[in-house]
Amino acid sequence: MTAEENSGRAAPRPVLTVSGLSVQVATPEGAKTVVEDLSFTLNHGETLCLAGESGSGKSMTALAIMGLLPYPMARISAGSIRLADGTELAGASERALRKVRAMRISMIFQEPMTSLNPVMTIGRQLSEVLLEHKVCTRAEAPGRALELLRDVQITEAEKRLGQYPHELSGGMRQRVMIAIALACSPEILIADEPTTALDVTVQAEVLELIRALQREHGTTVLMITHDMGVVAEMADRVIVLRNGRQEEAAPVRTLFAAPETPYARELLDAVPRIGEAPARPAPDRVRHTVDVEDLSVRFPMRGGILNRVTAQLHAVEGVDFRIAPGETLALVGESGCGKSTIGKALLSLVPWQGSIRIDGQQMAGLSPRALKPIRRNVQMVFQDPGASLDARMTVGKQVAEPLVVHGLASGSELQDRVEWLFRRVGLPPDHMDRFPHEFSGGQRQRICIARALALRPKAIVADESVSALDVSVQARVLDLLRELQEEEGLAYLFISHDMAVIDQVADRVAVMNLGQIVETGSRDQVLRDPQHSYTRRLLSAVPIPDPTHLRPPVLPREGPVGSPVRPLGEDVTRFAMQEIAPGHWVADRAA
Amino acid sequence: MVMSDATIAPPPVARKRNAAWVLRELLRRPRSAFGLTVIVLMVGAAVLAPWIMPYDPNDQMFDGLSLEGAPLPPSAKFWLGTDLLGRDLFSRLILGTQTSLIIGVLANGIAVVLGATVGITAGYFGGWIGGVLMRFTDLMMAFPALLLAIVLAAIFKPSLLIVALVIAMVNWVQMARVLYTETRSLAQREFIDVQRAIGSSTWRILGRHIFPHLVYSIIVFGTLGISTTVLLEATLSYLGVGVQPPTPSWGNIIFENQTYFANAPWLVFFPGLAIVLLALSFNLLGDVLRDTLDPKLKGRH
Amino acid sequence: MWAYLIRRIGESLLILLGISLVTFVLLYLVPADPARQIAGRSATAETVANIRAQLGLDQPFHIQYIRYLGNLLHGDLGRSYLQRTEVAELIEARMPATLLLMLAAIVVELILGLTIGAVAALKRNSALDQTLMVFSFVTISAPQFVVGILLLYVFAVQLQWFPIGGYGTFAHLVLPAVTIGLLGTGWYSRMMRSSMIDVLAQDYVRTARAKGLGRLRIILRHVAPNAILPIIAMIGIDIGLFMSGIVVVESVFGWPGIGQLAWQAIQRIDIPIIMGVTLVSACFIVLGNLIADLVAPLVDPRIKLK
Amino acid sequence: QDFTEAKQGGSMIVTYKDDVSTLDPAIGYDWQNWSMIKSLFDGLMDYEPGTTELKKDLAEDYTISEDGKTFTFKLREGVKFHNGRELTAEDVKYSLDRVTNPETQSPGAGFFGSIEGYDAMAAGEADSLSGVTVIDPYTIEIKLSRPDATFLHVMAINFSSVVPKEAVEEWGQDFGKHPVGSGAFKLADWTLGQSLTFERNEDYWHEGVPKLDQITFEIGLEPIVALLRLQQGQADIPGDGIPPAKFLEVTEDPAFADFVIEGGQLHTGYITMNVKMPPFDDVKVRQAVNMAINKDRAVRIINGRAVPANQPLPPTMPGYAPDYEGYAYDPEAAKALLAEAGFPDGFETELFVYNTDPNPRIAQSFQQDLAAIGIDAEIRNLAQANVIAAGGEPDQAPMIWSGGMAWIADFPDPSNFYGPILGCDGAVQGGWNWSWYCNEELDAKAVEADAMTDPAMAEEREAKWREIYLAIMEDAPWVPVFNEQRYTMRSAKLGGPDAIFVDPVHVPVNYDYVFSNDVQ
Ligand SMILES: Nc1ncnc2c1ncn2[C@@H]1O[C@H](COP(=O)(O)OP(=O)(O)OP(=O)(O)O)[C@@H](O)[C@H]1O
Ligand SMILES: Nc1ncnc2c1ncn2[C@@H]1O[C@H](COP(=O)(O)OP(=O)(O)OP(=O)(O)O)[C@@H](O)[C@H]1O
Ligand SMILES: [Mg+2]
Ligand SMILES: [Mg+2]
Ligand code: NI
Repeated sequence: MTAEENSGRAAPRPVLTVSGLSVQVATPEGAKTVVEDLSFTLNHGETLCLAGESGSGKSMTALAIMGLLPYPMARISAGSIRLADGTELAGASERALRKVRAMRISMIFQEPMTSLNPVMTIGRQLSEVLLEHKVCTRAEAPGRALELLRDVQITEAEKRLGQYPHELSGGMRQRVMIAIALACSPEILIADEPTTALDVTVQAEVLELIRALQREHGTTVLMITHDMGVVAEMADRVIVLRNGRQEEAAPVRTLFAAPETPYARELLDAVPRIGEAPARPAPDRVRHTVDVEDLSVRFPMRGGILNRVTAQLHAVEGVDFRIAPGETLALVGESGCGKSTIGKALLSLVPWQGSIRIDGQQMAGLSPRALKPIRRNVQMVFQDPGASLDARMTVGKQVAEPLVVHGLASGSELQDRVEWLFRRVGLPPDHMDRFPHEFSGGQRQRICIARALALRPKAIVADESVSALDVSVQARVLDLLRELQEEEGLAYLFISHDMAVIDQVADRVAVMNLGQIVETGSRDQVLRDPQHSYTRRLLSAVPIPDPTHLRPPVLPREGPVGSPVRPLGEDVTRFAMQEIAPGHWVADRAA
Repeated sequence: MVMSDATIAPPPVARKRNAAWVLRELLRRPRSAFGLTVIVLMVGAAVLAPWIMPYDPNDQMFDGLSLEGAPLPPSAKFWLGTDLLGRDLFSRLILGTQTSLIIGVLANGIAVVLGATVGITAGYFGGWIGGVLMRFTDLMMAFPALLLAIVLAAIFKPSLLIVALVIAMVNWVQMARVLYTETRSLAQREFIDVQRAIGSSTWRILGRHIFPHLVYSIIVFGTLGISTTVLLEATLSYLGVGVQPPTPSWGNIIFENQTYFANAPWLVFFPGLAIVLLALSFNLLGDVLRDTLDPKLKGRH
Repeated sequence: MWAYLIRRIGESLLILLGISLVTFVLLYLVPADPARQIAGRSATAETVANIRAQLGLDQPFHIQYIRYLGNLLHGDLGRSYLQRTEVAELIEARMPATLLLMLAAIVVELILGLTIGAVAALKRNSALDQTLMVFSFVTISAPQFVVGILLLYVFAVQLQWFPIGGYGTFAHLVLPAVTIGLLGTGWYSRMMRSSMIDVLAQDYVRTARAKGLGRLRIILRHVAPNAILPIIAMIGIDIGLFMSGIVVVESVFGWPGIGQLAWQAIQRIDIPIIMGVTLVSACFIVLGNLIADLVAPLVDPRIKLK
Repeated sequence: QDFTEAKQGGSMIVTYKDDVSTLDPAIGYDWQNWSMIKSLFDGLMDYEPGTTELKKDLAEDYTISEDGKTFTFKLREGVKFHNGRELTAEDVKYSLDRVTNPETQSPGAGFFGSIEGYDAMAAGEADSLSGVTVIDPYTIEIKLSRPDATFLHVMAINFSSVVPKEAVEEWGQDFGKHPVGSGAFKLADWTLGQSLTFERNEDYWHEGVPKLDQITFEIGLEPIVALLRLQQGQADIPGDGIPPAKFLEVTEDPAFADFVIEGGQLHTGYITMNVKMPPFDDVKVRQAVNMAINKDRAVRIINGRAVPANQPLPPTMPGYAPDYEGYAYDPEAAKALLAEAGFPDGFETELFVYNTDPNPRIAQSFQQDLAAIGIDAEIRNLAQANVIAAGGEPDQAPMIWSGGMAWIADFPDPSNFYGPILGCDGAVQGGWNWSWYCNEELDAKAVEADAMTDPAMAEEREAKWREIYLAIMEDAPWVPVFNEQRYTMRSAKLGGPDAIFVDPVHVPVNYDYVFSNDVQ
């Protein structure tokens, strides 16, 4: 690590002191404290990680420091936040805070997708900060902006300056956010889950980037994450939060070596480690709950005078797989390779070709009415829990909805059933009457899981379903999923970018690239003996939850990035698959 | 396994919402209480008109005009003054409430429902249905409504029903266009996909999930529509489709007297005030209703 | 883009065709005999019949309509029955004034409406917000005739800042534009307020604050452009509203636009003028909607024309 | 009179709300363009300014044959059209041919029905009136197919104005926008929808006329605003008159009261009752209605700008019966009469009315009067064209209030109030006789009366007409309500006798004789 370069390490020089911080949110029942009496000090040049379960107040703490708590719902009810020069931030005026923001403290928000202004070019969003704080002149601004983009290693930086956020991939947007945050070389950088939305290879790159910047500029970093692998890789010190209170604070190595509190211990124990997962019992493969053959999903790209389809985006191309009852198939691959699309096709939410059989029943060519009973058997937990919940309906009603729609329960029976579901995913049933925005990201994810379980489906598509959960909750949710699988013989299509989690849950793994499966086989075959170069690269990027262990650099990408868009009539060349071991298929490397 | 619950379990009653609760919330806030009161008063005036009018609203009283034939300003005898025929303005305003409420609330309400239906349908289904509906909306926007009025006026006996129908036919367009855009973006949101996956019927998706998100736009357009329709009624009646003299409506009173407003301002001011009050009251009510229903605005420290 | 444009223009032509048909049917149904109006009071039945034949009004409906369309293709809108002038000439003479007034009114209502809406949203639920709301309801509920005359009294007669009606200079334009603009102001300000409130709660506004930007800059650069998006669709609607408000305002201010022409024609059932004006204003409305749809992607890069 | 001595020069601004439709004398037939055309064109005959006395105009002299069927006009020499060409008898003939040619679609063609050869023209069988002969360049002879006492008046109405053939042919249908006449003014500029400018015709044959150098007509101003302008000194004459809303204000304001001018006009406002539609087919019902209407209140509603009427003819019209009492206002008697007719509890009916102020108000006052005797009349407030259309159907409009569309005589002759609006000719589908009253006997009498062309028999003729109108009142197809007085205003800058500002023929103003005080 780079700790030695920071002279501050020898004699810690505090840059920010938080003492006795409490944050309250307004609820119909009155104020509720979500952060309570939190105190810590940030020292120059170090990386402090706030870890802890989801909903424990991590984001609230970060927003409190920035003076950006959602008004009028949340407010600082006690405590002080003080910069090294004595500037008090708690309760400071907007004018005073403006001077501090971006110049001295800046923040990367949890959601990179919505944090950029959709109608402003990247270049302007960048130069705006520079000009506002008079870091450079108007003439120099574009040059500086370009430099910043280069610093965060965005490809084709010149072109990006003129592009709009929606034209960039999630990873790129995250980098733009980082570039904005770093524009004025702040003393302190707060990064709230900077990599949650990214696949491992991109995550590795982003983390490396933050480290490099810290190296160059001596920036102090307050990092919020639930991923203990990331903690191990990045942190100098760690604060473990729970229910808005500090559970434990310790240097990273100490914490990982000898956690003091039971909660920290539980947290660390729950960290999945790749290659350490126990072997799973082989399910019997006589029947298949999900049987997909030659599945293709193409999105038409229109153009021309008559608005005819001129090209197609081959999101999924000729995919075959089967999932037996009680079996989990994990789907991994780079962002945008078509994973979620496969999931949606299983539910007929996108137009598809090929054959999908759920529990033996063919879905192709059925009318929506005929589809309804079949659909019941397959449910999906969507990737973005925030977006997949209706902001205007209480979560209880939303979980109850599938039951109501299919007429499965009503009255008190419905009530009991929903309460049971809430309890099963670890949410107190009295939260049923709340609205989605009153929950943290991880809590929402569990609500979605509860909703998917409501219909007792035979198969569940879990799209990044545990990505926002802290490890301990994650572990419990995974346990829950496993229990259900054992009890009811559920089949899972488990989509994730977290290889360690996949290692734990999957019976078989399929690796996708550009809409096609490039490698598939049993978990051990794929994860322990990866054959395709892409699989290898993916595995090399997985962070290791051990601060003493240094991860080797990520393998470079082989060849250029492909595009799934093809003119009409021109088909994507399909990879030829070779069976190199029983059940272990690998795409022809030449293809 | 209860995992993260920092809250003390609240008394479950506080969360229950029903009509009585909404009413209490509305009365608790001064703004909505005001709106509600005005609306109740106006409805009351419309229903009880025969009993509360101080004079016969159609009586062209001899002492209601000055000797030169000018209307009289407000006085102790005629609270709001008299009109150009010597009739008591206050009584006419009260009677006019009937027509204006039917137009501003009912006809406008039909227009709102129609507009919302077309806009939401077009936005949700998109494709050729949406295309056809929206082009039809464009067509209606350019439709010569006055001409339709003239034709109807000549063919049918004038009645409130026809004017209400014309207004409903013409006024849904703006609503449709605005809701179309909003629905189109809503329909692509993931939580709607979820509903499809669950197997919710289209009606359920539209009613339970899309509609609540459009409530504010509907309130804005619906309440603004009150004023415009009440005035539009006057124009249409003028062309012979709507209520005919001597039946008063707020719009008619303004319309008949607007050229006199420099000389007899009360003839325009009071009916105008009534229209503003009606629209404003519904808006206040709508605003507060929205605030109480908007989960993000609830709660207190 | 071009493909989209061509398709929309095609659709627009269909709409115009639809409008022309509807209008023609309506006019056919109006029980007023143009031939009689032309022939005058002292004419005999034969004279009236003769004139009817000359105008082709004795032909069956579809022939009349097809003939009208045929003439339309040659740019011939017909000749007014009562003014005995080419409709095209009448409309051409009055169009510039109406266009000018429309543009000016849109500018007025955008400036006033967006500002008021923005201020109301920023001061949400304050006394100022309430006052502005009352103001917007008053502007919407006030009859245009009254507003127009009131403005005339105050600004032209009393203060003498502007001329008492007429056409020609910028000073002539101000009062009519404000009168029409005030109506739109109400609509725009209510819409702007609600859309601003939505945008203010967005994450990217928080990002902007995190950048340490000034309040004004956040509002102008980040909030306003996003808040305006749903309002763009209003422009098309607005032209429709404008067309209906124009009749009164034009005659109050002696503004030589097509509103007056239309009103006179409707009162007298002068069919060629009604047809002409309806088609022209339909063109505007269709064009307004088209422009609104074309401008939307310029303001919001996420929208793709499809 | 001093105004003939007034110096020439100066200008004035006249405002109008509606667009000027056309200045073609064969077509123009409305309030607005009537006197504009009179100023641009000349006919053989005209009226003394401010009066209804006929005088010779382009005709220097005329003779009428014994049988009253041949008129010979001697034209004034040296009269020039605005295009500089001299006006001759050929032009007179051309103009009469043109106005009676069906292709011209003149609304005034019917006035020329008594000229020989008219029927052939109307049927499209001839392209020239056989009765009109050019004797020499300055003499023209017109033969009638029947004696017509009103013929000289016909020669004075706009439709018989003389137009130059070459200009008509040059402009074709657009002649109305590019008028060329021989009148006191010529059209200098016409900006459609905005303004018209008339300039003095320097070559006008009539010495000392017109007085003004220029008249500007500003178009498109709401009457109220027009009056505001006048009050601010930015306009000189409100062409549409004083709007009802402003009437009391200006008449009571000492600064303006002096400039308000009152005048009579050949106008009657009346209610028609459709004698073909029950219960108005019963004369008792019609008489009852006549007794039920409170005309004084109707007058008061329009601020006293009219006098109550009891017969179709206005008081200034020859043939008016000054001693006739009419039906007095007597609701009790009306009720009794109604009961007699079999409607003791009244009935329901409809009253059609043109929707511009103050007509709906007046109609509401009638409505109240009718309600007093048990008749429940629903008001149908409609656009003018709709009302006219309904009146022209036998079974559409039981009652129509004529306000805003009422008959204003084209020339001051009693016959002008009969034919189209009370005679059998008008009682046809699409006709203007909205009461559908048709009395063959009276029609015959009317023909007789019009045959008395001898000026010596004028008295007798008048008496005959008086008889006809009183007979009509017996049958009571109308309720004559009031004769509207005209009120207008002028600015202090203008001069001239009041009569020319409310000229009974040059409606609304005789522009030729208005002068400007600025140059005196
Ligand atoms: N508007 C609100 N009303 C009520 N409770 C709220 C509101 N906003 C947040 N909370 C609560 O505040 C707590 C802290 O939320 P916060 O976003 O800080 O969690 P977090 O630690 O960042 O979790 P995650 O890792 O899931 O993002 C949560 O329990 C959440 O339910
Ligand atoms: N409705 C759609 N219309 C057009 N293209 C789409 C649509 N939905 C997805 N795509 C495209 O299909 C491809 C696959 O998308 P998908 O969401 O399946 O990716 P993913 O593998 O789930 O990625 P991530 O890990 O980022 O969630 C992407 O290129 C995406 O842009
Ligand atoms: Mg968080
Ligand atoms: Mg995905
Ligand atoms: Ni380092």
